[in-house]
Amino acid sequence: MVVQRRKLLAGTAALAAFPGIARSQAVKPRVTFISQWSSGSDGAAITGLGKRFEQEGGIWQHSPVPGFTTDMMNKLRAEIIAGNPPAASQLKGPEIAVWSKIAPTVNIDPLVEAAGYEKLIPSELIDLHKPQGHWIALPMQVYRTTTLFMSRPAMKKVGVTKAPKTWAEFNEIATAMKGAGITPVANGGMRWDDGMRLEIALSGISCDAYRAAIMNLDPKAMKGPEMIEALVQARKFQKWMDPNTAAQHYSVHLPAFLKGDMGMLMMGGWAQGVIKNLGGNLDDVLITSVPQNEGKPVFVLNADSMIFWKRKEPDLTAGQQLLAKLMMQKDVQEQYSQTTGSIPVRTDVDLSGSKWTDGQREASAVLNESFKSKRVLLSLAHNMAQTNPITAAMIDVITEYVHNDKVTPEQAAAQLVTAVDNARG
Amino acid sequence: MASTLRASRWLIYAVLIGTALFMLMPLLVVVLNSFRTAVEIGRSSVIGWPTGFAWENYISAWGHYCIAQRCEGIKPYMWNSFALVIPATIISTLLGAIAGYSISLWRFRGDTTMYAIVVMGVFLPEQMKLIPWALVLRELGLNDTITALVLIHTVQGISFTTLFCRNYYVGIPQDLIKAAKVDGAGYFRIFWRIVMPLSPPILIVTVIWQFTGIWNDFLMGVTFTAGSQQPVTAALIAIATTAPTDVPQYGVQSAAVLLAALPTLLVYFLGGRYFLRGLTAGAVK
Amino acid sequence: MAALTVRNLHKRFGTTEVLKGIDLTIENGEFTVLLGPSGCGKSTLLNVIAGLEAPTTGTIEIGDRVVNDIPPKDRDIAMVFQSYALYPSMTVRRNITFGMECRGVPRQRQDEAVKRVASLLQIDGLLERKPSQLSGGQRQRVAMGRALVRDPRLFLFDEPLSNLDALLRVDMRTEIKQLHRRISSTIVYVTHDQIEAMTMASRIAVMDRGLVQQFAPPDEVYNRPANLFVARFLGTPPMNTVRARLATEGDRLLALIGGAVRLALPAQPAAARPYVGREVFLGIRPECITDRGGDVGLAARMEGEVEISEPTGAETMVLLKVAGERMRARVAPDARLAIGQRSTFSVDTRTACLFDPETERLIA
Amino acid sequence: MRARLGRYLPLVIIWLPLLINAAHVVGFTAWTTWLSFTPSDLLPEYSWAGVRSYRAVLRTPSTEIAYINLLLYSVGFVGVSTVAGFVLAVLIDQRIRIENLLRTIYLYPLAVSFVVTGAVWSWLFNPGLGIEKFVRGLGWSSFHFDWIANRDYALWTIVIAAIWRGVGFAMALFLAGLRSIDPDLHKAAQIDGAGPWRYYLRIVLPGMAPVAISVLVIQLQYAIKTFDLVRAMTGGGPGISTTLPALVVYDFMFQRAQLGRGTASAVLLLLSLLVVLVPYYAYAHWRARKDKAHG
Repeated sequence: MVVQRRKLLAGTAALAAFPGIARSQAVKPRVTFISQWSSGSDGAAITGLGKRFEQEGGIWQHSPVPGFTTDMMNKLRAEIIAGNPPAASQLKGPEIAVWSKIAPTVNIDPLVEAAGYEKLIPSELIDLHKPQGHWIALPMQVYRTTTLFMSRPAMKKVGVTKAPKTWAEFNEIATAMKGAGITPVANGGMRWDDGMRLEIALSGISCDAYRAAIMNLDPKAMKGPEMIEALVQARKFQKWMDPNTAAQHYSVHLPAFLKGDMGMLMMGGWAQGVIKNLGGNLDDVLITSVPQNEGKPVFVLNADSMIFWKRKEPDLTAGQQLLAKLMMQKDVQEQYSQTTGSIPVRTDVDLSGSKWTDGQREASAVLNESFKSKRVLLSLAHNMAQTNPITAAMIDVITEYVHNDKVTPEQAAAQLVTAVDNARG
Repeated sequence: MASTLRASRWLIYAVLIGTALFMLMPLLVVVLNSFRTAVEIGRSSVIGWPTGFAWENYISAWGHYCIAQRCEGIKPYMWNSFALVIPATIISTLLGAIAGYSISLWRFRGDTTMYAIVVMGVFLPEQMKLIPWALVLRELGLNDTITALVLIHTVQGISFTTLFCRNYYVGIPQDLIKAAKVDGAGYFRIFWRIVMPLSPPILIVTVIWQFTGIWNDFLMGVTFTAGSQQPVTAALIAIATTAPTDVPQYGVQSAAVLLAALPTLLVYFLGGRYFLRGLTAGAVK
Repeated sequence: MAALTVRNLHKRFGTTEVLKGIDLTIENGEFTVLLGPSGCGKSTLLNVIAGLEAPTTGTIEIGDRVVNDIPPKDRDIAMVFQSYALYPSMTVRRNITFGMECRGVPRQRQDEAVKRVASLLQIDGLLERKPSQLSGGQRQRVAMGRALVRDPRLFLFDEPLSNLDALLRVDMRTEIKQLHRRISSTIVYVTHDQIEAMTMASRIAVMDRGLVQQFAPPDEVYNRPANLFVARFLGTPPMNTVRARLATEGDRLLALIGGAVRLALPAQPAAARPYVGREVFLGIRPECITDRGGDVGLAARMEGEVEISEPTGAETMVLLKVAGERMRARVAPDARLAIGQRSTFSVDTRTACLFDPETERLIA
Repeated sequence: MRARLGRYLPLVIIWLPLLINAAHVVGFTAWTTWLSFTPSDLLPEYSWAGVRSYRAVLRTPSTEIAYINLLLYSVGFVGVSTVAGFVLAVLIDQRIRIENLLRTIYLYPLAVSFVVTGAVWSWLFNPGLGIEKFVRGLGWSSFHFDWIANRDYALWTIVIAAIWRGVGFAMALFLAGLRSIDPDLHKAAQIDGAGPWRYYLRIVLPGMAPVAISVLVIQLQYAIKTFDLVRAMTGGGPGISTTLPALVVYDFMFQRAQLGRGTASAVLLLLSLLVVLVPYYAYAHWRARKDKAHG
């Protein structure tokens, strides 16, 4: 406590730059924060953020909720019902807009403006965080779900040296691997994994089709030829996966993958952190983008965000301001992404340093390029593209399709349309 | 004749012991895994003899493993669970015993209707009650407290304890109550002096039932407590859930599961003998 | 002063009326037995007297106060139950003192009372035992002790001996009777056992279907049953009741059974006169029918066929067919009566009863 | 006056907790039913929406799968655990030397939470981690046990885990029932020349009817409420092949945050509980009246 007093002074001095905070000089900024609990790198990154917050003189009160995302949301809902929402909570994608309707949030427009933030991040992301025209939430980090991890030992076995650029090439390599006794696809069989593989296929076939079908829910696109093609590709993935993988986490396969018994993993950038946690060597893995038939990069984005709930207590409001300011800072984002293996939200971060991996640099480069060419897409499987009811309904269809050979791609596409209809209904 | 008798005897033992092995399998797996390292498990299967005794799984699960950024293992959560289970079990059992005693031995207008409603509570799915409880707790200002969980489990538990106690007390001869009334004992004296001393079999059953039920509750515990206040199931789930970005920790998980299950297992092992006796009395009526 | 007065008592459970207007007045020191078949309402009546059930209508007075609204403990009563209802978790001593404990009687007085009662009932050695360690007879004594120790105005016994084996029952019967004489208390005793009723009661209230059929001393109940029910209920075997026609022969009254048998009745009571020439029920106790002629003073004779003969040692019960009616006779054990044998029996008609066939009431 | 107070004071004291409990049962049920007719999503909203939510729930494919699964799961789990429970009870009743030990072993699964047992069973059934890998490791390399990964069989792995947990309870109830049978009956049957089979089938089993019905009802309501087990074992997968009604309720209510539909499916779940409970109450009522008539 004593040690932190000086830092506290420094922190409040920094805060004084913002109007409306000057009054709260007397209080120590405090934040109550609810997030889903994670034992992995995500948890470590949040802890790091908290430490940083404390260094700036704040009090960091974090309640990580164990269990699934729904458990966290139940907790958040209970707190909101009780009239005692946390100062900030984890929330992502369109749910930010949905939840912002049930309880008052904090308008952080002045801070965002002061940071010149809007010019630095993809517009898809901006819209999600200012649902009613005001900033009420901030992204913490960005992941690309369209990352291809290739096992170098497996590549060596079949004599492949380069990553596939198109799905045709991918299928060729997979067939070769299968022939060599390697399980070509190392993904797991959980719901989100099933959904993610379809989104990877579709985005890799046509960026526009993805935007139309998944993000705009255009029924024509949902039944269009690209979607059918993607569904066919998704079923191919399934045939190339370990047949026993249903309901299993992809990380179960990582040891086999690193040995070269399994070939390719389509996963978000976070898998790098998991491989490191398992004691694996990233040099054994080729990290790149998944194939894209159009030949132009596309970035399917998954971002963790934080929403700020309205509180009257001066220390909490001060804490919210401090936290928001920190989250937009380059150095904070760098530290965060270095911990998790994601890439920073800001597109102006230099990733050439030794603390960054090739995978992160590649992803970041793709993001920058996609940002410019407007080819950033939002992930369906990670609740970025649609609200939870629609996402859940769509994933229900996809996961059934993937596991049930009796459903044809055309039927699955038609089911997607009705499911979405029904979910909205 | 004698040989077929012996053969059938062997058969009986074979079936019983075979079933026992099946029943023990998960426990055995957990016990063995709790001594194995994650690497070891990954190399072979979850079924396997530990190559060495990895006590560190226990040490880690009990006192070091980081749950929700607190690297104190499940220990603090165990205490939370005790702080919640003990009062909730005692209060709900006591109230259920009193209610069961009244319904079975005193009779009052509307008692059967009341009883039917209370027993319905045993059958309500938990998920259904989550949001109503949130609203109630808001009115009471009890959000995020252990008191809230004690309240929830007491109110919900009365359904079960009343059911079992009533069914048991129905078997107490009415003459005893009459005799006590003639002797001048009132409602409470009859309860404490006559009925309570007869109750241990059923009280053991309800206590075991409530204790394990409340100890193992997860949904309410996670939703209505926060951070360091959470019960041990929350910590267990934390260890067991694998988010996309995490790695499963079978060894530590096994150790934590065992440690967290110890109180309920002990309650069963110690009370099991009486459990059987009270169970039928309570359940079959 | 009456110890207990019950006035126009009704008790209904839902739609079934269990007690349909009971009137009883029991004097101080009386030993009253409520006797009746199961379901007659005797136990309910006892429970209402005790205050364990509330009457639907009617009043109950113990001593000179109405106790309808007074809880059992304040009615100055004690009760002994059929199942003894000993508190299983308490020792014999505690069982006995529980009532005093409830009333807050000082420890010393409790101990004295226990000592007195224990020596009275000879259960001194059992005081520290639990009920489960006692035999049936011992439990019975403890249950009595628990009642005695209260020294109440009114003792209520609910079939207290029915769980004992036959031998013990005889002993306890005697003991209870002696006890009653010694402490001269007022007792209401429920039983379905006639022997108990006959041997112990100063008055018996015979009950059936929620009504007191007769309330009188044992010999009166036995010899002058108030109605057919009482006649057919009391006695083992009970009174023979056969249809008979009344006729007169001079100033003598005759009962004609099936036209063939003519029995002369002792006198001609005024009450019987209107029934002459009509059919009535004639009641004759089995012991009044014997196979020995002549040695009974006023004997009528009849012929009957022996259907069954049941020697019991002290006597032999015989089922007779007399002019189409079945009658039981109690004959001497040495009577050699073969099945199917026709023989002449003498009938002592001095205690014969006549009943109105419609009201079933005793005529004479 | 004091007497009246004495008579009514107990009523007040017993009514209070009972009233609170009854209020929670009635209130929560009524509230849920009311919400199911509203357009509530994240939070309760109290305007009228008619049966819209019901229509949507019934149109959702997971609802149909859930109820078909529930039927199969109930029959499998309740049937096997009841029959096996009875058989085990009969066997244990043969003066077995290690009875206490066996009983404890059969009962201990009740002590452990479904979340935990579900996780452990999912390891065991996991072909790459559990039994299959273990048996293959022993040398039988063609051994196949991948039910949990197969959408046509995955439900049965849940049935097995549920039986594992429920069979001891059934056994305990039956055993206690057996112990309460008049030992003279056995003697009488022996004198009549009835062998053990006939004795148990013709004499014991009919006498066990009340116990069996209790076992069935308790297991059935467990089956209908099953949630944690599936969530921990398969998460409803592969696909949505192992979903059950309670999961559908949770999914709508919390995953999708559509309270209207969530409460509508909760009401459907309650109705399916009534399918079990109403006949049971009717039976209990009938038996009580029969008992009264005989007593």
